[in-house]
Amino acid sequence: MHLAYPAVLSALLFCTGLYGVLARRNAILVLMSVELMLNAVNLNLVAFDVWLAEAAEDTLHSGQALTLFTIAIAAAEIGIGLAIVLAVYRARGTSDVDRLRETAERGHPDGTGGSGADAGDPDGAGRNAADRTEAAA
Amino acid sequence: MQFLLALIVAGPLLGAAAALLPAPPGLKGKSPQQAVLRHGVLVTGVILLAAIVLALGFDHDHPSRIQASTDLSWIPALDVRLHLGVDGISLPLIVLTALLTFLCALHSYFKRPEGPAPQAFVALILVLESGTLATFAVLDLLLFFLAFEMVLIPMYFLIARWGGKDRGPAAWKFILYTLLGSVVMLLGLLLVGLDSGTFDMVALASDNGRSLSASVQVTAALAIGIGLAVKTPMWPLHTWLPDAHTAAPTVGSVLLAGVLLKMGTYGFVRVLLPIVPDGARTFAPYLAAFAVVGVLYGSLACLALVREGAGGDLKRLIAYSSVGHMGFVLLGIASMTPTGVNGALFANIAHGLITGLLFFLVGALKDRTGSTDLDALAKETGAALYGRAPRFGGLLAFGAVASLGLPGLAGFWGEMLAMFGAFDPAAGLHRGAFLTFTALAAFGTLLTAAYLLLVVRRVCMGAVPEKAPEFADVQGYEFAAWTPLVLLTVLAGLWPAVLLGLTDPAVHKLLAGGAS
Amino acid sequence: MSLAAQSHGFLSPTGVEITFLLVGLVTLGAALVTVTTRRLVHAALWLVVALGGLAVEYLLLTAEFIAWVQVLIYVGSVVVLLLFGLMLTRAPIGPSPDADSENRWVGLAVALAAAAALVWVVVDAFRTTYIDLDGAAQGTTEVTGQSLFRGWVLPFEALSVLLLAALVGAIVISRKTAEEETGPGGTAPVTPPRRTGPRSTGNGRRGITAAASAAARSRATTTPATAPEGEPGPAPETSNSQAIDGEAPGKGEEVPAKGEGAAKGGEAPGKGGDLAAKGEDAPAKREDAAAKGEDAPSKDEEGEQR
Amino acid sequence: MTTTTLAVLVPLLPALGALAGLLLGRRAPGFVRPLAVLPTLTAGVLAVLVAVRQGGGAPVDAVRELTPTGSVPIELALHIDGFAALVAILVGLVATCVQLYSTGYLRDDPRYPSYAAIVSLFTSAMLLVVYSGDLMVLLVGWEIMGICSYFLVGHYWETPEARAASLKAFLVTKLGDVPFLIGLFALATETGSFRITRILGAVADGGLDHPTLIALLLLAGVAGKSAQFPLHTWLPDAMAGPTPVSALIHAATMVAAGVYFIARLLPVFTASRAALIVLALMAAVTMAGSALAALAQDDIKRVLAYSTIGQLGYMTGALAVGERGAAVFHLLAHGAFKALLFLAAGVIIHAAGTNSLAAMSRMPGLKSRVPDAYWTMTVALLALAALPPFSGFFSKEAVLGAAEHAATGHEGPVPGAAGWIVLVAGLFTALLTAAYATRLWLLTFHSPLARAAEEPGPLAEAAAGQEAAAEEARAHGHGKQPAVMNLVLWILAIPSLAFGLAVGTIPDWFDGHSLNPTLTTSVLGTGLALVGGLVTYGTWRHTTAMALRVPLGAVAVNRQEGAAAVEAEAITAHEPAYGDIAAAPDPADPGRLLLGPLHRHAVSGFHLDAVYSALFVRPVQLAAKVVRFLDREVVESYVRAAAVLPRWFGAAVRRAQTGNVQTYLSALFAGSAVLALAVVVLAHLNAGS
Repeated sequence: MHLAYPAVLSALLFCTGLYGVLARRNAILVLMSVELMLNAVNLNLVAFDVWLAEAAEDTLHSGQALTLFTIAIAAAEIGIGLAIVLAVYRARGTSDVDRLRETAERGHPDGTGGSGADAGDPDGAGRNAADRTEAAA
Repeated sequence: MQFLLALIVAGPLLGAAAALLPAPPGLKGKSPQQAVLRHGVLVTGVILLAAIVLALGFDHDHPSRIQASTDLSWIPALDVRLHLGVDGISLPLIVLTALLTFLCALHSYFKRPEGPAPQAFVALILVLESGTLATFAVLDLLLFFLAFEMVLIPMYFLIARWGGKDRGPAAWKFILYTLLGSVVMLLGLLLVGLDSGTFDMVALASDNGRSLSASVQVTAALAIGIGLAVKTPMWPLHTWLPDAHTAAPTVGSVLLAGVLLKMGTYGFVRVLLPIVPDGARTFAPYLAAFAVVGVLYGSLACLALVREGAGGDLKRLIAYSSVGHMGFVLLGIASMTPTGVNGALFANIAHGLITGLLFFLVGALKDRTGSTDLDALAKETGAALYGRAPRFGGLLAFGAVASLGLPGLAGFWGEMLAMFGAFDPAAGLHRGAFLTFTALAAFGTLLTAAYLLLVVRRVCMGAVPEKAPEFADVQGYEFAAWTPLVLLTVLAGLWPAVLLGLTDPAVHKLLAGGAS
Repeated sequence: MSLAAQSHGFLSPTGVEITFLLVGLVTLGAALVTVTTRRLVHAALWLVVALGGLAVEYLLLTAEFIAWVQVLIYVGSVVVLLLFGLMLTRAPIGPSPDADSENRWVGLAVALAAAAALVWVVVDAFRTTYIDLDGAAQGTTEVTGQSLFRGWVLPFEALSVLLLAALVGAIVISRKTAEEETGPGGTAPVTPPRRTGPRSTGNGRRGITAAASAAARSRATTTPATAPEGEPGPAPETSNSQAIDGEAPGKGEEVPAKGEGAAKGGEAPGKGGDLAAKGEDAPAKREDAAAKGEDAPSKDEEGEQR
Repeated sequence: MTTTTLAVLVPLLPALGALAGLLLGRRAPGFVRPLAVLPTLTAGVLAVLVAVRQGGGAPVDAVRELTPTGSVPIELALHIDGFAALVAILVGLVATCVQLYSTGYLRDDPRYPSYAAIVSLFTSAMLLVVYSGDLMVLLVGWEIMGICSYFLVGHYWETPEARAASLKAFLVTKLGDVPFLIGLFALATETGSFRITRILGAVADGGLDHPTLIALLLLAGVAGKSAQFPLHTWLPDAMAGPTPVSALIHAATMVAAGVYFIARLLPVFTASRAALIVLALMAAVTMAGSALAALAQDDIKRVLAYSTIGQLGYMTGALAVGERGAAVFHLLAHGAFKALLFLAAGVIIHAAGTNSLAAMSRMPGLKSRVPDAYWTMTVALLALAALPPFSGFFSKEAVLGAAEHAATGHEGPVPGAAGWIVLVAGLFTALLTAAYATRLWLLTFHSPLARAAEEPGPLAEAAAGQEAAAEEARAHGHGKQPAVMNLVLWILAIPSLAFGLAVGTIPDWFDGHSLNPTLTTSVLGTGLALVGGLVTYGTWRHTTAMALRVPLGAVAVNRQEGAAAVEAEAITAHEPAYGDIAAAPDPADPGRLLLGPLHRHAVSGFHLDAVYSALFVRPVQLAAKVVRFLDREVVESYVRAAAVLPRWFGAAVRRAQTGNVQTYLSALFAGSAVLALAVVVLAHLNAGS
């Protein structure tokens, strides 16, 4: 069998998963997409392992071993992931990724007020901006 | 001699450290402040003495040879060497620095600087002195940069903590502006050092840029030139100077104008001209153009400040006059002729002496009347200092006349030779352009004369009001601090060979690439 | 390059390749639908199809053991867990309009770019390589078993430890934290006045966490039928308690913080009950308790402290 | 003592005197007067000795290098030829007279020590200019004279006129010195040295590449210093200084320095015909313009100032026709009688309490009050008007003779046109000079009131009242001039009278051309002078009657004070009393009638001041405003922008932190995709190439 098929398939699957991760709103859907990506990798591993096992007489089957590894870890990961999603859900009442914005910059004290600072002295403006951010935090 | 130069450079640092320690039991003096100020005077006095002995011990027959040199390896990896040495160009500057710092210490001993702890004040001045002396004594590019930078920190604190109105922003702008310039210069220095393999100025100077390709020379010249131009200050990069001077304390102003500006021009002569001559030659016309603009710009700015009702500040005016005088120095350097460079070096020393004196006088004026605002000082007809304090008026008139470049005083020879150099520039430079520059610079001397005499008219002349507030004439200690400057100005004016005899052979050697 | 490679031209695919391609297409289609469908539960189900397709692919690649493991673990437990997750977070059953965030176009662009790059590289690299499937089956359980126990024993032991850690972690995240029993700095007795006053977000959040753990515990209590002693809490939740915000109107008189869920009034008495509940959950080993959303004490506590 | 050491002592002594005066000024007032007079006196005597030793023979030369400059070295050189020797004597004589006069004039002025020191410094600077053989050292002396004139004109710094005049004097001369310096550079670059001997040598054999340019540049400096046509406006205003200063600086020495300089470097000027034409034109315009202006002035010193400008015009005219002997001869003669005129004017101002001719013409008996001043002034005015027996006649005729000689085409390098211009302007000015000299004499000494006192009528009482006041004032010792001032007047009267007789021996010191007056020009000159005088006398007799009807004039009240204080008050009083610093609305003034419509323009020096302020002053002030704006707004704004820009960038980048994890991930993957792609492409390229 032509090695390109599994390779291409895994690439496409991986990118579909990637799209899912980047585009989906619900955290669980994101987890599903992550699963897809992991599976794509597994497919690649298996394909290469089978190819190498015969091409390079490699008896170690590291590819398949790593696939098993990945599957196990994926299971653990999905467990923990869902636990976290639930906790986040309970804490925030929502599990939509783009509504969880705690890490955003608190307003833009410098962005809006900054440029209007007195033009007289660069130092003065710099100092005012610094005071304002402390005040805001 | 070797040890002497090392003492001159390192001495102030040790003094600064000692200044921070509490006074030893024996030398308590009236109060800790008084003790530390006396310590300052002592250390700077010793350094001045050492400088004078160095000058006397200097072999005046061969000023172009590097004398009293110490050459220790410091960073073998980068081939950076602790290479100190002095020749006809740097000796006068070293003596000038030592003298000015001693006079400042003397002045602040009697007139305590108002501001936080004098210990810090003395320590900063000594570090400043060590930095400037090192800049003039060092013969290694990286060391030169190190010393060049070392000076900024103490000056920043001098302005920021002992300065006058809105000193914070002024100090801030001073240090950021100069640092930016120096960073660019560092790139240039590194380019030269790494490209040519060595950082040693003497080797590079005698090699006269033969081992550096043209493009490297041009870029290096531009980078180093910008860094030095900020410090000089050259015309468009000068806006930090008036603010720094207006806010600096008297001692800070004297040292800033008297010594720090010279480091920029000394850098041009010692680093730029000999090491990257082709680069310098490509930028010479632009440098000359900016210099001449600086001359006219500075004097016109002063004319604007001195006008009735312009609310001009005297210290700001003298700062702009420094921009003008430095314009002449740069013109001399840009001409790349021995005459021009001699004129530049002479004008350096002269400007140091005269502007130092002027800043001392304005400082004293500020101490007596509380403000250096011209309109407040000269009500309608003028402050009539001739009448209220004849000696003070006389000295101010002398300072103004010396500053406008009266022949027979130090100011004239520098400017005249710079213009003479520019009149007949080095080969390869556009003669027509330099002729116009000379003419404009000569017209600049007229504008300089105009605003300085207007200052004399508004401050020294005028009807003596009956109930004028009491204006103390020159005190004893002020005389002590100022007479050396006056005497040296007259001496250098009447006998220019005392400086030109030293610099001329050295300049010939530098420009000819170590050949002669 | 094995002899077989020469004989196979790219254009004359063998039977295996055809089936592989077909199943590949199915898997890819399922994956695409998973990622784009609006109905969340359907997405999960399509995921099952995709994973199943992959299992078949493994079989085609003679990786037999892995195929079964795939089916067993992935299709069996992982997707089920996902469904549970959907259920627990009360995801809307019907088509939810905003399944895709406004970041979708950027995501699409990045995904396509990545796909293009990967495919181009992979195809360019392995244009002439072929897998010789006719030889001894590489992926049978016996071969895999031998290689596992010969070369990979230690990693798999480590894997089991990891699974245990994951297990404990999941449980810890979902149960109420020990620290909550004692209340913030031993002010438990003073709790009533605080209730009515305007809560600073910090307390409010602790209030919620405590309530969340109460709810979880109440849920946990549903299956083993041991009522949480000392739970005077007015926890009227039924076994499959609706979304926490459902209770808010009944109990919490404070205004629920925007998007922070109901800062329930009940939290105070709930606090009273913490002590009792603390001891009971540690030993409880539930086969699927790992999935319950228990707040990991350390992570959440710090969150509150900040 | 060799001639060189003598020659070195001549400029050195006054300088040391000045230094000592400045230092001891406050501590030992007793020493100040001798310290002022003695060094200048000894310098004068030594100058005479040097002149006798040199005796018109080979020039005394001595050289010592002052400093290397990198290209053309500057040397302390002495080059004393006949001209230098005689001019030095003139300087010595006039300086000593002025110092003596000042001891009386500024007797109780607190600032006398610094005044005397600066006058000594000035004298040493002038002597340095006269003796110096190196142009750079000459420039040093040249500019020190300028700054001394600035300080001395600003002596009465309480008065606004003095403050303005001192600044104007220095700036206008400095304006002239700017091209002068560039001219020196050009000369030095072409001839390779600053030394006069070498320059003259170079001009003689190789000649200059562009002599016209150099000549014109040097001419600008000379015009500034010797107050010639374009740059003469500062001299009339410089009369705000004390009279001895005007006598020394603005009559005999400083203004003569320019003429002397051209005489020293005449070959450079004669090398270019264009330069000579320009010089001749400048001389002609100066002569005519200043004579007209002198006729209209009301202030006695401004009349003399304009007269000085006119006489200097004569000297430059002589140089324009290539005859430096006549120029220096006229310089010497003029130096003597003009100094006398100024010093006498000082005495008169002190006695009359005013410097306005209109006021003096209404003051009878002035003649009898200061008889010495009257007689010496009469001698000097006759010399000024160039009437035969007096020194003025011989020197002016020498100039006119030279002009006529050149006009008739005999002089080689000198263009005939220059000769004609100088001759015509010279004759016309001779007429006008006689006119304003007579006007001055009549208005000062011959008041109509004195005559009216004899006839009865209302005027009689007014005249008698005036007479009585004068009598009573003289009674209690007022107006009694210190003896030393009168002595000085008589000392200076001698050369004004007798110097003409030396016309025979003078050429030995000069180039040897005979300076005897030629018949035609002397007849023409003297005739015109007589006509001028008689016409003015006629108009005066006609207009003087009006003086009785129109009372005018303000007089300084406390004339008991020292002459300097009276003069300061007179100067400040002139503008408020008469409305204009220069003119007075006096119908009885013959000049008003003679000039007619020209009077209004002549008074203000043909509005040159207005032209200069429009051409130079206002544009510079405007430029200053522009620079002030430029500095605050443009250059500063770049610095501020350098500060604001990074902050804006910061704000922009800050905005990217939306908090949406997915956007971060997308960015992350996009970046890694690009990187991967880049690596692959590069690998591909490298592999490929």
